[in-house]
Amino acid sequence: MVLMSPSGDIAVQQRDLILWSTFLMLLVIVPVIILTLVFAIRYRAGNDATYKPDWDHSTVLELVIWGAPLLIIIALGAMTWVSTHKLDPYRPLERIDAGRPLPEGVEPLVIEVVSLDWKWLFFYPEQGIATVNELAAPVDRPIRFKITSDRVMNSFFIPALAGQIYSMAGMETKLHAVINEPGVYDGFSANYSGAGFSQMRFKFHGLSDADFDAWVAEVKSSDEALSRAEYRELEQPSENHPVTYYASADDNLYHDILNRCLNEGDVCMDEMMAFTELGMPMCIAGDPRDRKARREDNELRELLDLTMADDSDRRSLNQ
Amino acid sequence: MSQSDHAHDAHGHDHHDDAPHSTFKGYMTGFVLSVILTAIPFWLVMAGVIQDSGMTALVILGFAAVQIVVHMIYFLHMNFHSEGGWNMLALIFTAVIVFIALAGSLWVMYHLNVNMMPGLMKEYL
Amino acid sequence: MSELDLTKLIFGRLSWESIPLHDPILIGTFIMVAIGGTAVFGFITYKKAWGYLWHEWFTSIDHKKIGIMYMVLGLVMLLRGFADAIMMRIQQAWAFGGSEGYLPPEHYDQIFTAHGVIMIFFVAMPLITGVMNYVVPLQIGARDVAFPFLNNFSFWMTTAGAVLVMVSLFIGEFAKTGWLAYPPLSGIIKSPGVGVDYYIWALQIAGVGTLLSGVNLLVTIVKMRAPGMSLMRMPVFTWTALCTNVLIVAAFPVLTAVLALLALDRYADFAFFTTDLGGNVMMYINLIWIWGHPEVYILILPAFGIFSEVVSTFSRKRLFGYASMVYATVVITVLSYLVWLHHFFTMGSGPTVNSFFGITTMIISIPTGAKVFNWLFTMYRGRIEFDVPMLWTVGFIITFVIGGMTGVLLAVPPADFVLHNSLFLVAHFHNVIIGGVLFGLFAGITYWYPKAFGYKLDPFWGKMSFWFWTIGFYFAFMPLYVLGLMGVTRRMNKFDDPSLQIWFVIAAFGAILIAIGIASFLIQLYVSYRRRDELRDDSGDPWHGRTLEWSTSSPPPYYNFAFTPRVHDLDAWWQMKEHGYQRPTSGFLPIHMPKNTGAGIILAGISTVLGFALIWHMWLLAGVSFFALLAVAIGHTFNYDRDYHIPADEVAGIEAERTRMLANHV
Amino acid sequence: MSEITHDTLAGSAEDGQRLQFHETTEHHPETGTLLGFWIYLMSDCLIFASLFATYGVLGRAYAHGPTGQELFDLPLVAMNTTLLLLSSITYGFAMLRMQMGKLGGVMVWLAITGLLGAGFLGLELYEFHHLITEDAGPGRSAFLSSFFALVGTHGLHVLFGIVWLVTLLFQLKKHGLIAENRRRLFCLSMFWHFLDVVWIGVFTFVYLMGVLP
Repeated sequence: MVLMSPSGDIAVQQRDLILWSTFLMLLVIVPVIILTLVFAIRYRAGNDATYKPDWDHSTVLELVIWGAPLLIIIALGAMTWVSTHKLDPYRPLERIDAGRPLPEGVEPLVIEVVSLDWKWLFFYPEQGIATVNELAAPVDRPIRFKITSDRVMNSFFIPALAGQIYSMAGMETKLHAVINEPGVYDGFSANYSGAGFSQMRFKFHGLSDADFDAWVAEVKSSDEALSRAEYRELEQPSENHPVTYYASADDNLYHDILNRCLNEGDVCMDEMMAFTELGMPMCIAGDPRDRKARREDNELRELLDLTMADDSDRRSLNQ
Repeated sequence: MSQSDHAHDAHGHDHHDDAPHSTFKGYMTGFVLSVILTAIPFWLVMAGVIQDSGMTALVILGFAAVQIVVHMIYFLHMNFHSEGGWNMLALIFTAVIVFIALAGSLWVMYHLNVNMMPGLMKEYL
Repeated sequence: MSELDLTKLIFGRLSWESIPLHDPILIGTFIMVAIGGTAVFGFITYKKAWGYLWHEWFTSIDHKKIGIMYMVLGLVMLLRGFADAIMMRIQQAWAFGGSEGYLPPEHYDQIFTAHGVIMIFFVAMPLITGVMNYVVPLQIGARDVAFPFLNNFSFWMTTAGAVLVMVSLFIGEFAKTGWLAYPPLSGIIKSPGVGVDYYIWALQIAGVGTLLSGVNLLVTIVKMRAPGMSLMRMPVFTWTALCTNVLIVAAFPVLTAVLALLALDRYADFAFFTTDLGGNVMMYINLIWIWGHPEVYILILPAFGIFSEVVSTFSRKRLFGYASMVYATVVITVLSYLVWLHHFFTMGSGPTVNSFFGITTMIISIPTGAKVFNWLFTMYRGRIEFDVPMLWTVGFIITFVIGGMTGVLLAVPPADFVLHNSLFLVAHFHNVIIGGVLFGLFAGITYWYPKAFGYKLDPFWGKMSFWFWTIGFYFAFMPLYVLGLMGVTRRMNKFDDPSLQIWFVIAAFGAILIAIGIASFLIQLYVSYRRRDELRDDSGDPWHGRTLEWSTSSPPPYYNFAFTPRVHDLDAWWQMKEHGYQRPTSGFLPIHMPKNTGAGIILAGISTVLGFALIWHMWLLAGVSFFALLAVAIGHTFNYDRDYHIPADEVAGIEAERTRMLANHV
Repeated sequence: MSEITHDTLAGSAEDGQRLQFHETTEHHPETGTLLGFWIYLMSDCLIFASLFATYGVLGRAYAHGPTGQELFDLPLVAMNTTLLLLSSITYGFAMLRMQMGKLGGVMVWLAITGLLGAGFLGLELYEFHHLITEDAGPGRSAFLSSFFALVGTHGLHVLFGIVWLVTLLFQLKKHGLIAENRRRLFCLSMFWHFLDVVWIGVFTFVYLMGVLP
């Protein structure tokens, strides 16, 4: 049971949390089950046990009934609050495992993840490489996943490494984790995403530093490069996609996938947001009270038309 | 609870149409108040009286809340007695659920945007 | 050209290709259904029962008959939903090591979607509504619900939704999106077919029925209680029904709204969930779970109520901690609105949001725990008769606490990160829905069956059903917990790792045991009907009940109570018996009752046509049926002649018959 | 809880004199129509809450398209608001005539209310038409989708209210101010005023706040 014997520190902590919570709850559950059976047997009609047909209230018992679960939930709630913050996938790691704090100056390995129909694309910006359906990372070095999707929502999950997180189009989720033991682990989408979903699996290799370098070198020796055109091909739905290595990837490809601006002329979402944040619509709009004046202002009109034209392109592409 | 019980028992046997009785004065009061409460926010926004838009938003939301109460009292005849208090109970319950759904959605989606939207994301460092 | 347009206008997207002639499984099913349907149809015609069915059942506004029709609908749909379950179990036990199994993804994906939708909306909901419809007016000493016509209409709208889901089996396809149809997968680009449209319209139409029946029962409980029955003297089942209907009224509109948004995106090119145009798919997930979580409590609360009635009746004892039971129910009702995000912790809303919703979820387990203890202490110092309903109750307590425990586990966000969407989750919710809702319904059916039909259910087959269900449940779902901990995700239609197979085989075996459990239940209905004279109950009170429904005859006359009861205690009927209450045998008065009407079934029928037309883009038919719907609805409001009086003589006659029966009984 | 124990004791104390366990006269339960309709309105309120929440989340997602500031015509909205407010008070007058039992007055004021409602709808349709021709239709951006959905749903409710109102006029003409018709007048009154309340939310949250920078 991989969840009970994981190989990454985050998953180990999650396992411990499951075990502790279960233990706390068993403090109530076990007595309840035992009492149910005992009462059922003892007070069955044939057995001449005490019978008090009108006894229906006891303040002490009521206190226990409400108090016992309350105490356990207080304990569990406190544990939840602390662990949710500590194991927040967005939070950079502070330790490699229970015994080893993170040494000064160790930067996490950044891996950018894109879920496609129905395969996984991984970018290694540091190494300049990209792979499909195969992931590798050096043991004991923190990994920082940045996760998005081309359209359909998936969930990025390597049970041996850490918990899952959704991949969503136009959004970027993050996951921080570290693998502590070398080995080959299963990774997959944990969120149903259509016909090819069952095959949306990949292997995650935990490698020693030397092996990882060798793996990177091997990827780099591939003939293929991930251009935008290549990505367009890759984007088409396919099942059981073979493991593919790309020696290089186009600049900003991940950024443009995330920001939905792969086509020439698309406005990237982050620019659009910045535009809104800077109050640009306000300056296009001008004072709300003189709409007419604004409409007649040719320069602004042009700007507006231009942006609209861009968007209508994108719109037709979607249909 | 016990209060509504009493009301239930009290009205248990008179079965005339216990719809609320309304008066001309009541309707007119409601109407005048709502005209005022509508006009002020429109004026505030259209004339740009308050510079800070966040402040304006708060003020007009306040006016809306007051006006909703005015409509409830004068037009919908809300009080604690109609239908044995059940009308009011239903209203309060709905208000709570509406608040949870609205505020909850905004809260959840705000955090989603802060965490994940390109351009809005705050880097966790 | 214009001819083509005309065809399109009339038939929309529908063509001969839409009939899945290529799929042997579906064709087989279709032939079976056709034979079965013809047989039933022929039988009814042969017995010349159409008129009887129409006048006595389809157009009936009697809450008891409508309740029974809801139960029939729920049980029929249970068979369909369970057939889907068996197919999934076989596929998952089979598709290993390169084998594709026997269901290709596009078929398998429809099956798990349909299974979820049917089990929740067309099995659990009708069964729950059916029991509430039957029992609540009797428990509160009323003659019918507050709006009898609306009750009939609600039932037929629910049925209309079920009909659309069944039609999707043979014409076109059903959604392949999972039971909540998350976009963008359910958007027009990824799901261009009719499947999601079937989903949307089936749920929208059934949703109207559910909502109206919620309003109806709510007003019934508030307004129509017998004199003297204050809120704190209401039977616990009525209390849970009250809270359930509050939840229905306050949750289903959100579902209606969110499905409307999805429909607008699909039909009218809106951009709610189109990322490129600023839409946000997570808003759908957020809204649908604002409905979805209360929905869980809509199902479980009445089951809690049933267990409370059963445990007190069969322990021959007052319910322990009635007040705390009521408070627990109310607290659960309110809290159920504060937990929805726990269904998508892994979206990544941040630790503060996640832990808030995690902790509110855990808090719900406090009142739930209190309820469990209350049942336990009701058994304590009781004199427990282990009739079948009580067996279900004990089975429930043990099974449900396990489900509750795994539920709290899933509410811890970091734990949820590894367990979410896994078979552990699947095992958890089946654990509470089967162990809670379904066991409750079986307890309730067995408990109130003699009230509805005048004879008890055969206990042997009841016990068979109980044991097969319970043991089958453990065999079917404990392996799924294990598989979840092995990191296996839900909704997979094939697997690579051969070491998993044994667990799926055990689960499939469990499903077969459950199938025997269902068969036993059906046999029980048949056998009991054959042995009805031996099992007959003339007293109207076969279990020595405590609440008002046991004070009438079994089955109750259509006016329920010749005289409205007056209530002085929580266990009203128990107190009446203790005081040696004598049934009045004279002085009957005419009784004011509503009239039957066919408007409900006609409106629902037109709605079905409208839904079908919208699904297939048959705009002409859609327009015509929409205006027909409007016309019939308006026409119905011109009918002012909706009630009549049962003459006192007739009441006296029926009551005299009952007096004779009671005399024979003693 | 004390209530129960108390009553049980009372019951046993009175054992000598028998408790009355049924009504001997005809028992009329209270009419639930008004409460039922109110509860239906509360559920409708939650539909609007969902749409408001959607607008709250997506209302600034312009997708590079036009914004509320550019699109919303506040004088038009003010006019619309005036029509709806006036229709509320005219409905009130109809109710007052009903209390006096004056059928003719009821029908005249109802008709005026209906006309005001139709005027409101007309203006709204004009606004929608204008927006769509300006390439600011519901498919333009999530903001506009949520705007059209919210305002459109309110408009559909008004339309439904008008259909109901016309139906009721016929029924009043046929049967006069009988109890059923009075009840229906009350229900429609609640519906109509409820729509007014929703509109307060719409003009504040959508229009007024929409033009704020």
